[in-house]
Amino acid sequence: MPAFEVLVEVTLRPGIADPQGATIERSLPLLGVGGVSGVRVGKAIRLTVEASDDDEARRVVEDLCARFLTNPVIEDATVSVAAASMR
Amino acid sequence: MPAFEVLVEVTLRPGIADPQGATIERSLPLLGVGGVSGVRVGKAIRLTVEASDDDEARRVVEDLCARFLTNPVIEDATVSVAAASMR
Amino acid sequence: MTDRPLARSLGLTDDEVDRIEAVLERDPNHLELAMFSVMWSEHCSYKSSSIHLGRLPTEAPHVLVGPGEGAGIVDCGGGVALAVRIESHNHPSAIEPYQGAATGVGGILRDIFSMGARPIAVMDPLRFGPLDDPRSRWIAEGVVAGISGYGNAVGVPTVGGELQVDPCYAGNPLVNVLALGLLPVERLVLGRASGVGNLAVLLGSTTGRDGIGGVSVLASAGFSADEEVEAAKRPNVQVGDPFEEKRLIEACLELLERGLAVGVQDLGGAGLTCATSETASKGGAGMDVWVAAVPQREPGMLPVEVMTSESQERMLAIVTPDDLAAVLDLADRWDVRATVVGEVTGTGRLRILDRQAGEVLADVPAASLEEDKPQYARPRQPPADRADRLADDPARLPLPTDCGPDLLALLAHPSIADTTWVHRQYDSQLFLNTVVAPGADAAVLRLKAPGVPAADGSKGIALTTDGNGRWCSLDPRQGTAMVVVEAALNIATAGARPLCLVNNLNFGNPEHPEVMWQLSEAIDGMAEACLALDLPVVGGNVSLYNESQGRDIDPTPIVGVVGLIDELDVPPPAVELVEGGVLVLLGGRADRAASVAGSLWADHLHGHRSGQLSPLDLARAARLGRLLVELVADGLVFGAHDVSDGGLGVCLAELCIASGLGARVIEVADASTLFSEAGGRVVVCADGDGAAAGIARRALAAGVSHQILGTVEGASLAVEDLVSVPVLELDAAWRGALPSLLR
Amino acid sequence: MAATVGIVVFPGSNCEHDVAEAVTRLGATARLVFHKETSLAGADAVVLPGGFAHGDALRPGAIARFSPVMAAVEAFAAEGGPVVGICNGFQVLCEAGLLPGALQKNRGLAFLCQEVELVTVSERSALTADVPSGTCLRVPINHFEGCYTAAPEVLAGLHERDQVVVRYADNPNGSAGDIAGVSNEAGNVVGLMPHPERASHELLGSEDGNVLLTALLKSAGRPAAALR
Ligand SMILES: Nc1ncnc2c1ncn2[C@@H]1O[C@H](COP(=O)(O)OP(=O)(O)O)[C@@H](O)[C@H]1O
Ligand SMILES: [Mg+2]
Repeated sequence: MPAFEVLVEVTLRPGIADPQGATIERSLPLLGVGGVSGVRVGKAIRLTVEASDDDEARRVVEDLCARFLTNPVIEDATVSVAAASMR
Repeated sequence: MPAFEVLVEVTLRPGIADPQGATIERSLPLLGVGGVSGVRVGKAIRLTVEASDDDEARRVVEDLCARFLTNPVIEDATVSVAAASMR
Repeated sequence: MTDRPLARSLGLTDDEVDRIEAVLERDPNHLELAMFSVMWSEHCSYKSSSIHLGRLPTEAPHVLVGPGEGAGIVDCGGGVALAVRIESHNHPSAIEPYQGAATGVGGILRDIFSMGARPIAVMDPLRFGPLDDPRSRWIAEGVVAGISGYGNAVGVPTVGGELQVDPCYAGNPLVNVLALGLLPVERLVLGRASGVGNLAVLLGSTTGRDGIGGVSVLASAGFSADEEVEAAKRPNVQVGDPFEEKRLIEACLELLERGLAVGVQDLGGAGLTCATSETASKGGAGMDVWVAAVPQREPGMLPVEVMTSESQERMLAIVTPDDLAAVLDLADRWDVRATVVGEVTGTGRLRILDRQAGEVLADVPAASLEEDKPQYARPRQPPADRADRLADDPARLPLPTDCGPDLLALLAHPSIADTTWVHRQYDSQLFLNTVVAPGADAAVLRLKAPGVPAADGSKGIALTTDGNGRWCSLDPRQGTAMVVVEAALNIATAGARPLCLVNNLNFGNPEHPEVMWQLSEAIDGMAEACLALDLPVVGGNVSLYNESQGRDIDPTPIVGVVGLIDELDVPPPAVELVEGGVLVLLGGRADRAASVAGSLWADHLHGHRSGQLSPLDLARAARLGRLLVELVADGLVFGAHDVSDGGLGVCLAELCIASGLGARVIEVADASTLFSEAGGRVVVCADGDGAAAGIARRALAAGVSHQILGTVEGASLAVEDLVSVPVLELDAAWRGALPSLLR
Repeated sequence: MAATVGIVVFPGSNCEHDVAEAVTRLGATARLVFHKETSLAGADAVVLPGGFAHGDALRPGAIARFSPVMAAVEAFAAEGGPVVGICNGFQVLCEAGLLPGALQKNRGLAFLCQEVELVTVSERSALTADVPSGTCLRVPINHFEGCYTAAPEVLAGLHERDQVVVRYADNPNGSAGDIAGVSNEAGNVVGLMPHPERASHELLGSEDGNVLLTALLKSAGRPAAALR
């Protein structure tokens, strides 16, 4: 079965406060950095999925996101199937 | 000045243990999920950068990564400049 | 015409809308309706419970501030006072366990430091569904992580709590948090706005759309089976920021220390609406609030959203114009945002304006939100099956001849098992005060805090929380009294005299007459016990609508008791045995048969939850409490543990496990007596026969029944004719349970 | 003359009062130094205390290292002054490059507050000067991110140059080589995850931390050469 590299980006849902992102943003002047705003911190989860095709790989991971990797009450997940490689 | 949406993916360097990824991977069988391996957990940091063009936006963020967004002892970063929007 | 469908969607009943119209002498607009809906929510108004709460005893010479303010305050002597409060965050924790619990910690700390007290301790009584269910496990892990994540980072040690597991909490966990702080008596401030022309300064976080209407939608209604109804509540999730709160603590304490604020009030449930109306009405003043001045996290927020948002980590300070510059400076030093958002007026009205001198968006009598709130004498009625349940005595249950397996099963029950998995995730040591850490009957702290001049270096405090839904479901009145007795005896074993009690009344849907009956009974039981034990009630919280899919939780009043130790020169007795020790049971005898009604043994091993609780003698419990304090002060007690969940059997096993020593016990009447949870009993360990006889004589003189149980010896717990199990086996069952369930 | 210990207070630090209490009890003078200050104003030794500087946003220590006070700390360290980072302070010193390595999440992925047994390794660091190596001390840990990590060649160098200061008798968090604390090459800058100040009074269950704090006070004001 082919294996797919998948990237899941877990972000806080719009409207949910992101204190970590806000703290990082507030600290930038300390580093002498200007012109940067809207800092939001999420998770980047990479995994390898065995599946017959992209679509199946995506389905498996989206299901995993909904059941386990995120709490849909506050988080969204974006799944990108990055590449396929034969095993 | 145009503003660029930038995504920084911070990953643990190869060879650095990733207990979070390992924990997720270990729980998958309990969830009845098979065929998933190589789970690695990193950070996805999104920010908006004002810059004259893509290249400058990328330079600003790469500099920020080297000085601040990653700890080079254990982490690497990949920068993608996602989109530009006029302010 | 008032928009009634809108009012209903905000959680207001038609009668309540009539009432608002009468107060305003006109129809309320949308913003006004929303303000009333949050202030008159069950969570903020106590509309179902307040007529009953008045029966609790609240006075004592050392009580400086009783119920009704942010926190209760009692005098510890030497110019030091203690602030204490308990709160629940049950509903938010069911939806997002980590953030629900985290914001629960944050919220209660603000109650403490708004009164000028430095928070020095947190405790977290928790109730979950069975941990072999993945959802309950997810909730439990998330809640503990949230308390750890917030409490540790905000820099307040979590020094104890409880973990109890029962199926009735599966859909509706209980996450209560108690916080305690210290202050110099002269710094005591109350949340009041006075002085026309004084400014309302909002400190801390920006205001976002998070938690809008949280008190009315989330905390004042149960969980329904309807997915869509539940989904609609989700945007209410708030995210805690302990770093913001830490800076707020430092900034507010400095503000009060330097006398730069007339009053300080936290923004909790009902957000700005509650903080502004309460400060204004308590100060006998009015207030103008300028919506546009409020720093907003998101563009396009409506005034109604700004006024009812429950964004975390915000405080309101009332400041004279002369002090404003100093206040802004101080806030800047701590990187705390500070913004003038309104001013105190002499009108007695709370007016919401779009900006200073702008359009008036709402105009209500400030006191009306609080004083005109509805009070319900809701119908009360004992459950229909009450008589049957009382009559169904567990005496008919088969008693084991070898109690070893049952004892091991109880030790592995999550309500009894070792909680190290929980509390080692908590910083329990900060401030170098923690003399007895989580794991004992009560936490013991040195009485000192940064910025609070030590009254007397050797004073200490003991604190504990207790609750028992199983007892209270059989008999809410006596069950609650037993809970108060247990808490009082827990602090007495640490040698502490009772100072005060706070309580959190976690009950089901008050629109069910059975629930109102439980609540009313529980309050009476608490009142009786508090009177007998000299415990003034200085604060509390009522959490109703703890139900899921139409099923109410067991009535679960949780109490926190604080006691004072006059001289804390050596650590007080631990849950421990000493070599050559002799065990004495105080407060009862084990050679006479006792009932297992309401016990964990009957419930867990036989699914039996009926019968009549063993009688409780409050006067004797009070005598026992006083006796224990004397025995500890005289250095006669080398180990102590109260008899609670799992009865004498579990009590003895826990003493053996903690010290790695065995015990030989004689004359326990039967298996029922071994597992009976009859209240008001403590096992102490004396360091020899003579000392034990001395304790027995003092007990006799004090009118406390007692029995010398046996001696510390061997490597097993051996109870004549009933149990013989190696301590190592007891240890493995007790220590292994939670780590095998939780991650 | 009693040594003056400068204790750096970042926003989010929370152990500063505890360190002050512990060193005061040992006869030193404690002075809190706010992160916005640019001078250490006469401190003989510097402690970066535990806590959550800047909320540990991004990574523990990542923001704190840019605080104005850190230039003064670096200069003080460069002159050989004793600098000790405890817990979060250790993380700050690693982020600032004053100490090698990094601190990752505990292997068990849980916060750990518990007493551990430490064994001293070096006898020449600012925190263990004249403490016989192999001394066992009971001291609490209190952290989520205390798993010491460094490249293999860095670890080898630490052992070679006597930069391992204390190790765990029973590794609680997965740290490489059981390392609980390290120093720079000169030995004057030390970081450790355990909290010596929490083991400074008999009522707290252990006084073993005083062994380390006493060594620090002795190192205060000593020329750096004495540490070699
Ligand atoms: N959620 C918790 N947080 C912190 N400590 C806890 C928690 N649950 C239990 N503990 C600690 O574990 C010990 C035993 O708890 P528990 O069995 O409820 O005690 P008891 O029944 O004697 O009051 C207590 O010291 C308590 O503080
Ligand atoms: Mg107890």
